[in-house]
Amino acid sequence: MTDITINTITAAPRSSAWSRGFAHFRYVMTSNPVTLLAFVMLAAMILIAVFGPALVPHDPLATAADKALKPPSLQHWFGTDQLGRDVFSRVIVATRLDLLISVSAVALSFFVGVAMGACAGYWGGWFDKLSGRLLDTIMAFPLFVLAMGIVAAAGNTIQNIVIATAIINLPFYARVARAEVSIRRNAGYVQAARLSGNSELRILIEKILPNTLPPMMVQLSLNMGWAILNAAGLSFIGLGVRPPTAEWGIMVAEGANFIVSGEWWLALFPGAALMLAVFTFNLLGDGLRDLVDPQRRT
Amino acid sequence: MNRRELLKSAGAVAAGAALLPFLKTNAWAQSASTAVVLIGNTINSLDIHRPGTNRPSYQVAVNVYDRLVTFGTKKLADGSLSYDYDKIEPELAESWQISSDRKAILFKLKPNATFWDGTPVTAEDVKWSFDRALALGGFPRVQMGAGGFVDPAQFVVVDSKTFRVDLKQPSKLAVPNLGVPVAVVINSKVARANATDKDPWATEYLHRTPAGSGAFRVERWEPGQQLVYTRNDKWVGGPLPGVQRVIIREVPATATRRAMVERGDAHLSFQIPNKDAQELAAAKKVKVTGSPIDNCLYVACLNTNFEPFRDAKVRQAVAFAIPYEQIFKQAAFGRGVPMWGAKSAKPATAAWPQKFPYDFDLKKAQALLAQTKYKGGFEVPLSYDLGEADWGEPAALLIQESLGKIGIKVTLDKVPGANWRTVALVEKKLPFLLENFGGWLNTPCYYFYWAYIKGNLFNASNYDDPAVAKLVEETLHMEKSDKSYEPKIRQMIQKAFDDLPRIPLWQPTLESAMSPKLQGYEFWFHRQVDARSLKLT
Amino acid sequence: MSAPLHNPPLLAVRDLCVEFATRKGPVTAVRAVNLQVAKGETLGIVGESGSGKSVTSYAVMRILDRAGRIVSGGIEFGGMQLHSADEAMMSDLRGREISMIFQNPRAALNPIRQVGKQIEDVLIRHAQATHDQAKQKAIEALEKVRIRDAAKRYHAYPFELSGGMCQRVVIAIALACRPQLLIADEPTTGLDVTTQKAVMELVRELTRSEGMSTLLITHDLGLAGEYCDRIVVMEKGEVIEQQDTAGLFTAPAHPYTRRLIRSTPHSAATVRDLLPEDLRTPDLRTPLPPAAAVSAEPLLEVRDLVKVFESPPSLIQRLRGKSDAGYRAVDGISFSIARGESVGLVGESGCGKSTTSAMVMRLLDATSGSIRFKGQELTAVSAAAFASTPQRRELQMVFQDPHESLNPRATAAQSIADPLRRLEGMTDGAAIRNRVEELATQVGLPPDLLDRLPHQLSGGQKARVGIARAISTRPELLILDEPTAALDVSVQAVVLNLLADLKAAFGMSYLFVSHDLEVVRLLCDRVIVMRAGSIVEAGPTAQVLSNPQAEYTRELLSAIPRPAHLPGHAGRQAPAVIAGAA
Amino acid sequence: MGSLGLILARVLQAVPTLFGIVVVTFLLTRALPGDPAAYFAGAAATPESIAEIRAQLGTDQPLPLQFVRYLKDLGSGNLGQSVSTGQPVASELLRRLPASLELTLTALLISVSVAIPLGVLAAVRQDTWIDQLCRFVVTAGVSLPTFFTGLLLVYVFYFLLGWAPAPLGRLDMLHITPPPVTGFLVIDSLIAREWSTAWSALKQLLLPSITLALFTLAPIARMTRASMLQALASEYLRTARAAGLSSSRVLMVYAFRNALLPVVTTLGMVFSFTLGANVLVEKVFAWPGIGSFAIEALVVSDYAAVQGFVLSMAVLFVLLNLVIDTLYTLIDPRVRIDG
Repeated sequence: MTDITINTITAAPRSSAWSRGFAHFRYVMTSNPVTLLAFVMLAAMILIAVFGPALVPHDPLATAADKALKPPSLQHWFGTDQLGRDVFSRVIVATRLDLLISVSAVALSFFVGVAMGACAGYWGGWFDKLSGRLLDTIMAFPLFVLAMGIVAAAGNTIQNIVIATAIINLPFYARVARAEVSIRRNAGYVQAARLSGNSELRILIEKILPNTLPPMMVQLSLNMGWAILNAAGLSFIGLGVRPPTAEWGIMVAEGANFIVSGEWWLALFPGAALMLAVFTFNLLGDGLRDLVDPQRRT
Repeated sequence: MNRRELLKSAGAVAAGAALLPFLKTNAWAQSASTAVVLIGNTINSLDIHRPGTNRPSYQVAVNVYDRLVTFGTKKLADGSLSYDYDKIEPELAESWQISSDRKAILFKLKPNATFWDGTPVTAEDVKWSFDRALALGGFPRVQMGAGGFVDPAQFVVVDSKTFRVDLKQPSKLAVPNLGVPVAVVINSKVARANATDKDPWATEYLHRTPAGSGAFRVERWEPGQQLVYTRNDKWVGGPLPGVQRVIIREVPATATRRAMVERGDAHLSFQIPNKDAQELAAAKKVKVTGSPIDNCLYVACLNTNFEPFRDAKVRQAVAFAIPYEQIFKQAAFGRGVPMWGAKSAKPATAAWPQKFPYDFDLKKAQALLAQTKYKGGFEVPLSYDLGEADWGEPAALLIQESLGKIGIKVTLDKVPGANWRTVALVEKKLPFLLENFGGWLNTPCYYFYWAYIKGNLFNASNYDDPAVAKLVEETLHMEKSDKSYEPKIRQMIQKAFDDLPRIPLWQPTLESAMSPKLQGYEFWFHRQVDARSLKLT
Repeated sequence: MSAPLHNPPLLAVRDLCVEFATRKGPVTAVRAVNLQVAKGETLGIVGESGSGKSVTSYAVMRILDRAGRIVSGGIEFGGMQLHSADEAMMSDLRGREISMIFQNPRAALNPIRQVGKQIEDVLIRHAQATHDQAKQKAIEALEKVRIRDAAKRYHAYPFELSGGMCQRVVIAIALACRPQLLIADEPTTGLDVTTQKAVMELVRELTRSEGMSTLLITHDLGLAGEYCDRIVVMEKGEVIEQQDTAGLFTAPAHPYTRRLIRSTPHSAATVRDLLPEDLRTPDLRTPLPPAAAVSAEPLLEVRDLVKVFESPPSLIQRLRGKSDAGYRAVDGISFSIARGESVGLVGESGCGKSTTSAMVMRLLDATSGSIRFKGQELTAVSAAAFASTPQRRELQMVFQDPHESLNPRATAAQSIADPLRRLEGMTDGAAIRNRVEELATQVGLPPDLLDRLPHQLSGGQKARVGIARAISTRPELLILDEPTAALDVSVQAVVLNLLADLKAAFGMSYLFVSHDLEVVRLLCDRVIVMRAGSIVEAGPTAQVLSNPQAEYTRELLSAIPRPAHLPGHAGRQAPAVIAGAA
Repeated sequence: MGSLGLILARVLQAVPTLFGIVVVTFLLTRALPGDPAAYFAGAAATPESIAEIRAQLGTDQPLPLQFVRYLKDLGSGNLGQSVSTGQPVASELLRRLPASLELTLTALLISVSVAIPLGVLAAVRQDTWIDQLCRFVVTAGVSLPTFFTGLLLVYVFYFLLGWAPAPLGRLDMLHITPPPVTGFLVIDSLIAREWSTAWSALKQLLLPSITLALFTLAPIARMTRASMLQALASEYLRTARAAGLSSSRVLMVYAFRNALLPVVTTLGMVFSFTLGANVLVEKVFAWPGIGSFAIEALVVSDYAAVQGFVLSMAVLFVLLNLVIDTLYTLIDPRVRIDG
């Protein structure tokens, strides 16, 4: 079918890279309603993360003795918690932190993992063996327990939660990167790049790595959701973000104890926010892949 | 443990199961003679002397072993039952006499007291058990020491049914200290038979297999899941328990515990969060008992090694900036005894614990702080134990918010269990922390001994005052009836008011929810379930 | 020739239109196609990629993928209306009445099912055998397609068989139920020439003996000419001509057909002859300058070159301290290329020709032997470090697959500019752009295509980008690794001419690696024939091709399909076509 | 190479990994803050009593010495004694592992029997609303923290509706553990012909395994869909269709069996992931498995328990990979030769 597309392409006029990029974005969005939905939700989340803290109706940290554990009302849309803090404001404000945790954890493991996997896949040899062993070792750990151990050992700061999450995600990126690089290391265009006098490092970084992006994107978005869940799990066993910081996971974890006593709003709303975020990230993957895949462009 | 032992223990489990081939189900689990009790922690040993035995395991010592003496029972104002510190009653001992110089106590053992294997309880058993508590070290030795028992030579076998304790100095704590869970009497013949050269005190054996004379025997123990007691019908230590079996079930999730007791699937949920207690009490579907824990306070400790807290004025300023009322409402859910707002700055009585003369007053706090060099405020981390987060976290959050208003910037630091003890109590390096010490022996001097004397474990604030040290030394073993006792205690309390290394938030209660069918629940200083008094109707 | 008209045709396709849904809206792939296949007849559909020939056959089988649908027209088979038949009926017909064999036979077989079982599946499905006799019948089917040791091969998995064997299995599956019509979709693509011949002979023999009709779909006019009774030529979804074979070759009616016939390399034409009249621009019209530029001085000298691929020793082997001898891909070959000379390196897949070219190109380190270029020893520098040596710019290569050899994320201009930046040290953007456009013009690539990504270019355009990149540093030696293997014949003709012109213009030497002797003949002064890592025969092209000494060379030559009607086979010239066109 | 040799080689390959795990775990546990001795010395400990316990635990010695001692113990099969439960770690793990495995395997069974059909369905009906719905459903499952799902299920099915038994671990209080054969209570009680015990064990198992299964639906369904799509687009499938094979046979024998290969790999990963993830579920359901054991141990710096737990998980992981390899070999003939 390639030639059919080619025929239509040759007829297409030249247009600026920007408008072509936008057209491609529009195509990816409209071709799959779920992807569109995911991107809309992501945009909403980013907006909330940026502007939310400035717009919330109540101070997310302010306690009020007389308003503790009130169910949702017009004044407090999501009710109030044990200390009378406004759950709605806390859920909104937490968006920024949760996005920060997931994005930075994933970014960290992405860069380190890709660098490791790419070197291992490209040059092989002792580095490949060594990093392979290291990754095997990490993989053989029950990952959540490893994260628990790291956070318990290093202290439960946001930074350590990010690092722990990054470490347990590392093998996924490194493995995908290694596989994707090693199937490409002798591809035609890589050989051509060698003939063109590119150094090996330049070939790896400029020619091969960008082409491994599409399959990575799916992993990336899955892991972003997973990072949030991971932080929530840590909160559940008491190793999460420190109070009074608002964070979805810790709010769900704490609110979960109130379900039986009927204060459902404490866990439900942050839980719903968390679920929406993870849901968004999970659905985002295919769309992201399509976006970064040049083959999908016209 | 080597592989052979592993095989052996696996075999033991199999054999245990094989002993009950006819019992397809525990029919008794439903019967009226079985009580189901829920606890939140894991019982990790059946031997209280063994190093590493955790607090929840102390209930085994309470229920399956006997001591020489025990405490009486009293009815509290709300109708609930509590142990009575002032009434010592016989358990294995039939009677005892204190020598005229009050330096020796002579116990006569009950003639009909026998261990489960039918052998009589003898003075040798008592001595062996007490020697063991000292020899194995750790907490048992410390607790024995509280009563003045530090040397095995103090334990004397007079004859097979007569036992004497010699004291280095007279102490009012000696007899009560024989009623604490640590001072159990073990069947030394069985234990010795299972001792080895490497393990002369049979810790490995007794860890899994109790050998005592108590009201209950352990029928099954599945660590992390449950412990089942069956009644010892030949018990002579007290009135025969009202239930034949008690299932102690470990349920870590508080929500599940609450749900189960609400749905009637358990008779007693022991030690429930205050919030549940408040709501369950209001709902009236189940009985809730909340007994104030004697000699116990939830306090905010100010470490005097932390520069700003060296100044007593700063400490007082903090005390005026704590929103006691709100904390009591939102962290304690109104269950406890308020410890703030005394009208007079001088202690009226020697009662302990008693209200401190501080209240929530930001103006006063600001004024006090302004008199110090910290009027611009300072930063301090406030730490609390992860295991105590149910009250510690809301309290810490409220303190954080309130202190912020007088310019003290507080950051919160939740410390996991293993670390807590080290940094808070052993190294004592936390500047500001929430702490919950309670003394088993119900005297103010005992509390002050642990919490206000330099170097002692619960003095997390590193408080050091020669006057208090002297007062404690004088009063610790002094009889309460001594005329100088009360004034000295008042002096001590006055120091605590003024110097304020520990700011009491409230006196906690031990909350338990139980089915209306369950009677005889009794509060004990050791904060363990005493299954011996339970009855089902 | 007139027989099909007397009997009702077995298959009749009338005004068939097939559309595919794409992101740009529906695209018509097949437009108003009419064709008929009579009983016992072999009909060829010939066309280049995108002509709609395969789509037509899939439509007949009703196995178009989900995006495609028959918009209008009718397909009648033995009186049944296939275009409107329901799936149940079609699935009954498929395999029993109409069967199909495919290109790339190994991929066409279920990789994890024993081949015998795959035959059994069909037999049982169409009630040609009960479960008890299925195995026996499957073995018979294997025997029928000349698979030796059929009972043993029954249990084989596709990966254990060679490509030719796999194609035989595919044929066995197709013919198991003795269908009336066999559709062969590029059945020889991806197979070596000698295997191609064997497979096609087998198909012809089996269909003839059973009296089946065959629909042969191919891009190779030569193949169609040799095996078909009649040929349909398709272009851009339309049938532009159908004739009996002899008529098509002797009197092609449509200009496109003429162009196709002309473009197909054959023993008589020069490289210029491949081009259709209308494409002959003035400078292409001129004959090539004589190859007098060849000097005696060797540009490249290869001596005793060896490449051994060691399989990494397994753990057990390592424990025992021994390892395999390794696979000798190139086994001590020697040859030389003179300045301005163009040498063909010919052989079937796996003969070591690509390994040789990779070693000469310094993409791969040799195990032993020497490669001297302009008197300098190249093997002194390792392949990994060669990129930074001055010789790099003098040794360049054009790759086999023009698509795969272009970075999917780089525009044509970026690809061409890459060696300029790295090897020529050019940094000024405008200067680079100028040079790139100059190169694009030289290789006949319209400059307005330079900002496109590879997948937005056609195969021929991509080949031009690859060539432009290779010549951008004015190399003295250019290795052409099957540069036209992935191209349609008409495009191949243009590219071959371009290469010939470039060589003349820049005085480069070529090492032309190919499996196609006809192409080599057009472009090379000398030819080297390789087999299993060694040189079988070498000599001047004309001499080797007309009077091959080695048995293997003769085998290769005889495997090339030579339809009796193709000009140049009967006579050594092509008067008919050129005359007809003129 | 014989299959025995193959297995041997795999096991040998795992040795460095296992050693790495031993080292990492050892260092990690020692890096845990806090002094277990102080924790276990009890309420009224003095510095001396803490020092005594430290000596008993051996934590007063320098790290290398502790490590050598640990390795020696490991060599003699001694995993040490858990301070938090007071039991030898080895017997503790042996007792708890079946509980975790029973939970995990049941969860996987449920997950696989839902996710694979869903994945196949989504692939066959690619880009239709069915496909989107499947994607939605499985993604929703993976979007909630397991502990939250678990608590929610308990609230609804136990507290509100009363359909499920109290989340009290593997058996309710009415039943006695059957004689251990497999360690899986449901199977053991069936072997012992104690039907009501089996039924009770099954009921206890249901909610936690559904909680876990919800979480594992997504990766399995996703992979099934992707590999099914690949198989459906393959040339051999076209051959099969062109040969007129019935669509069910094409789907099951040709497409599905090929699509199964990557699914098996995913299953292995999901299994080890689930074993790690069920720590939270075990906590919610008071499940006496190794996960809840590990959490407790970690919080109180119970070195021996954490080390033993991680080591046993690693061994399990190695065994699991062996099983996956074997499964792979059964499905894919190509692997048998490559070895």
